[in-house]
Amino acid sequence: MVMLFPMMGGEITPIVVGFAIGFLFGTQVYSNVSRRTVVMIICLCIVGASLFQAPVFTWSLIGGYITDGLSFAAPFISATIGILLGWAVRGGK
Amino acid sequence: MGSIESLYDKIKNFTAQFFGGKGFSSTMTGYTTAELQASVFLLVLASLFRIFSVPLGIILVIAAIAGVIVFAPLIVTLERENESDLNRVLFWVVIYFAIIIAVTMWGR
Amino acid sequence: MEMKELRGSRGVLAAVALLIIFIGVTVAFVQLNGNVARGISPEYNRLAHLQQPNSLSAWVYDWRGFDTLIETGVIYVGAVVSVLVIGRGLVRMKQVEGEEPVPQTSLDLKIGSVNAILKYFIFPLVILLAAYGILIVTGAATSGGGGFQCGVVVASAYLIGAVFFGKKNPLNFRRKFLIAIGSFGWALYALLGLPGYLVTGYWQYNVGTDLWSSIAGFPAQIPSILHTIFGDPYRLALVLKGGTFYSTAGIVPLINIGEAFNVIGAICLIFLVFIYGWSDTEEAKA
Amino acid sequence: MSAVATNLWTIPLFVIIPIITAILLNLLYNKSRTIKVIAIASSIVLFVLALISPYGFQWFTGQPGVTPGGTYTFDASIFSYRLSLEYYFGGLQQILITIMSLLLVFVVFLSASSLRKNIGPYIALIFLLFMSSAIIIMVNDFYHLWIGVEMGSLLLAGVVAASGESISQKAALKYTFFSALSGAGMAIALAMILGVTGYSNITNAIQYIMSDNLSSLSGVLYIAFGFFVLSWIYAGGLAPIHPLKSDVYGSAFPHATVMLQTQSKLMIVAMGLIILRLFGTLPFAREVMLSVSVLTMIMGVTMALIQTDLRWTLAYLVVAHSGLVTLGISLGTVQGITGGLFQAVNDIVYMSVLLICCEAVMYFGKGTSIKTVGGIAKRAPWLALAVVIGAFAASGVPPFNGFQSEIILIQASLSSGLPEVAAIVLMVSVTTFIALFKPIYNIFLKPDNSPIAMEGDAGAGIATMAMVQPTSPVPKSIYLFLAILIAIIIVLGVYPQLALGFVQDTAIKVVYFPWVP
Repeated sequence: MVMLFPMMGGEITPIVVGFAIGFLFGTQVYSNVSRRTVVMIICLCIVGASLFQAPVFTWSLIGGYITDGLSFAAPFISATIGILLGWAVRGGK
Repeated sequence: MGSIESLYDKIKNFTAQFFGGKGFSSTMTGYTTAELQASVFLLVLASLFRIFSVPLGIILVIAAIAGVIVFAPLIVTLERENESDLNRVLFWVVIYFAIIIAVTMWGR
Repeated sequence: MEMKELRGSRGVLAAVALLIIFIGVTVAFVQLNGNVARGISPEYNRLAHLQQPNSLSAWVYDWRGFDTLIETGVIYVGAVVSVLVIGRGLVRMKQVEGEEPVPQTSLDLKIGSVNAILKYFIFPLVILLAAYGILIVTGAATSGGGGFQCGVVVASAYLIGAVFFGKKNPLNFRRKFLIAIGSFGWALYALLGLPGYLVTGYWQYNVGTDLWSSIAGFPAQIPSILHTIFGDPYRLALVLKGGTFYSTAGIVPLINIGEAFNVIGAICLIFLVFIYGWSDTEEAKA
Repeated sequence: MSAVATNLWTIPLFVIIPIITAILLNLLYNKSRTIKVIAIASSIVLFVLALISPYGFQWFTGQPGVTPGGTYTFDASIFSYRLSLEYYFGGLQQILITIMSLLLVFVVFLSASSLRKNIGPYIALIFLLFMSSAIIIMVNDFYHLWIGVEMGSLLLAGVVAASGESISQKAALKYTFFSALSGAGMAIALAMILGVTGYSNITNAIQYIMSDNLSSLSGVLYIAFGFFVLSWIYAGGLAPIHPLKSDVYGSAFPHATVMLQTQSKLMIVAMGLIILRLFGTLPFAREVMLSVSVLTMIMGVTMALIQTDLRWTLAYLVVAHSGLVTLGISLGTVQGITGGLFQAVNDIVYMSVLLICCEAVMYFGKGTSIKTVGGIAKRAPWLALAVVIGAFAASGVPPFNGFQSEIILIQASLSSGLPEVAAIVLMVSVTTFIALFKPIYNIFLKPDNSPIAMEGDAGAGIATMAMVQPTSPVPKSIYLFLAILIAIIIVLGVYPQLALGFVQDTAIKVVYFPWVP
């Protein structure tokens, strides 16, 4: 039951909010680690997202829902990316 | 035998025993007043128990008078029990609470 | 009072008193057993589905939203007080000479043998924990999680960073940042009551969900613009046996974000103060 | 009966304005001028709000009540089970919050002008203290009562610890330690009441207790009562916890103590009335409350007599006079409760006068101990007059307000058949006079014979300059505040009906319609 449209607001808003908060916290991250670690974080994050699964009552692909039993917690991924981006932009001080 | 004056001297000497050193510092007057107050309060409190039964009140008043005389400087004890020491306060809270529970639950 | 004193008759007295308290409380609990009245709670459960899929969030934030606002305040105050006491601001009167406060020294954390592990593992863990906290707060409309849980998870990430990296904490929250998000969070929570207050007079009326304006005696109708602003961003389709229902949590997710910010700010600030100390000179440098 | 508003507009503002102000002040941190402006403006707004507010309810989050028929209502006068959190603003709330916000204006002004650093977070805490007290006096819900008490004790600890002396930090720590004990106790009490009745709303709980036969569950109610009284004792600093509370009062700055004692009076009144409404019909409930109050009075005044520092004398007197308030409440008659509530109002005012005078004494730079300060009446005669008037009011001398409430209390205890209690009230007011006049005589009237002043007589250095200049370091604003408060004292002393009109209504409701907040 994959739906692209119409998508409910409740499926996209958490992703945006997660990214924004992640970016905010990312600006506070202080570390100088290798590119390999960053790749590892992203891989771990996707594994984690599949373990957490999509939020209940999420039906769209963007929301992270693929089929029953296989879905991704999209806000988790977006939050991680937000943190990494925030770190890249303003962190490291 | 003795004249009025010697009686006066005797009383004066007797009362002078109670004061070591200079008897009229502002601290000392506070303690003396507090001592008197505390004993009077104790008597009034004891008499308050007449609302439960009059004989109990009488017995308690007599006991209070005896207590005031025996444990003479009450204020010293009172001051010690009024310390803000944590264990002491905790002790009194426990006692109070036990009395409240005992009276309300099994008091009738 | 010395412990010595408690060994004598006072100790016996205290023990008897504790025994009386114990018996009394036990009697009360035995009496209560099986006699608990349900009161109003079935009504809450009957209504919960009308506004969002998760009745826990509904209960905590919609009915008791104001209550939680003040509870949040307790955490905020806790942070302000610990910071005040630990060193940011012992207040002094102009006229009166006071004792000088003891200078704060930060806890020195020695990192020796954990180096190999932390190089590969702890940094990703900290980042992912923080992201997990954010996941929890974004899912507040649909799951049991909420602001407080988010705050605690992020704070634990911060604490792990502090334990393993010492002063080079990867989640290097700065003081002003923490104070700012803590204050912003509580203010956001408090001010989210404003739309409902202005429209209906009830503080923190959930204008996005708008359960009650159809009932007689309710003072006002909610303008559709408010309903859209606060309702639509979190609208979800509930595909249930009985059909598809459309439900929104209204201002509850936003409240949760406020709560999360407040808790992150407050708890991390408490950690920061207790671990790193707080001296005015360092603050001036920062 | 006309519909009673359940969305009274002023009630949320009493909570939200202090919160927002506190957040702003905490962010501003050390910008003293801005802080002063914002804080004073906000406290004046609160005062005006309290003055003009109509009476009514606020059902927070706008959830209605459920009638027994299963329909919903937004009318407080219809019998219903409340889904929402309920606050009530009536006569008692109006007079207490008005006075508290007036004091808030003074306290904020004093602390903003007399403190050196970090005033932002400190004044923020004072605003939150106001908020928590307002919550406690308005709330009609157990959960929120508990949160108010918890937050109040935390704030109290914060305000006290902020003054930065080791003694005050110790006092704050001890007091918070006990908050764990009594906060948990109160939580147990609330859990038991909730378990028995199923309602966290006080009105609903009382209705349930009165309408249902709970004789098989009476043990639960007794234990709940015990725990409730324990936390009442804690919140008000009554008898066994009074050493901790007087430590707190004595070691905070006097201007902070003004707010702290106001908060504790409000807590005593609010919780005492709730205990009376809920458990007033239980056997021995009033006797327990009465004995706690009598012991508090006795301990308070006796300990006040032996203090040698004006701050500490006042600290113990505040405790003792809390006993007068609770005495009236625990008598449980209309006259007694009226007297207790009126005493609370008077007490807040005259103790504030004394405490502000005490703060003014600190401006002379030698502390407040009777051993170090002296001869202040010469340098600040108006201050001496104010402190004497405050002492007269506190000890119940006729043209002032303390007399009016104490005479009501004495009459109430006489008509309840307790002449001994009346005697104790009389003795407490007389002893208050004695306890206060020792420090007042030593600090204000006795010539200054401290070492520095002696040096000054010998004609050396700066001390001489201080002696030669008769100007007092006390700012004019303090005289203004004292004048306002003394005006209130005299007005209430001459026309007690002004305040009695506010509190009598509450007293009647507590006795005859206990479910009505």
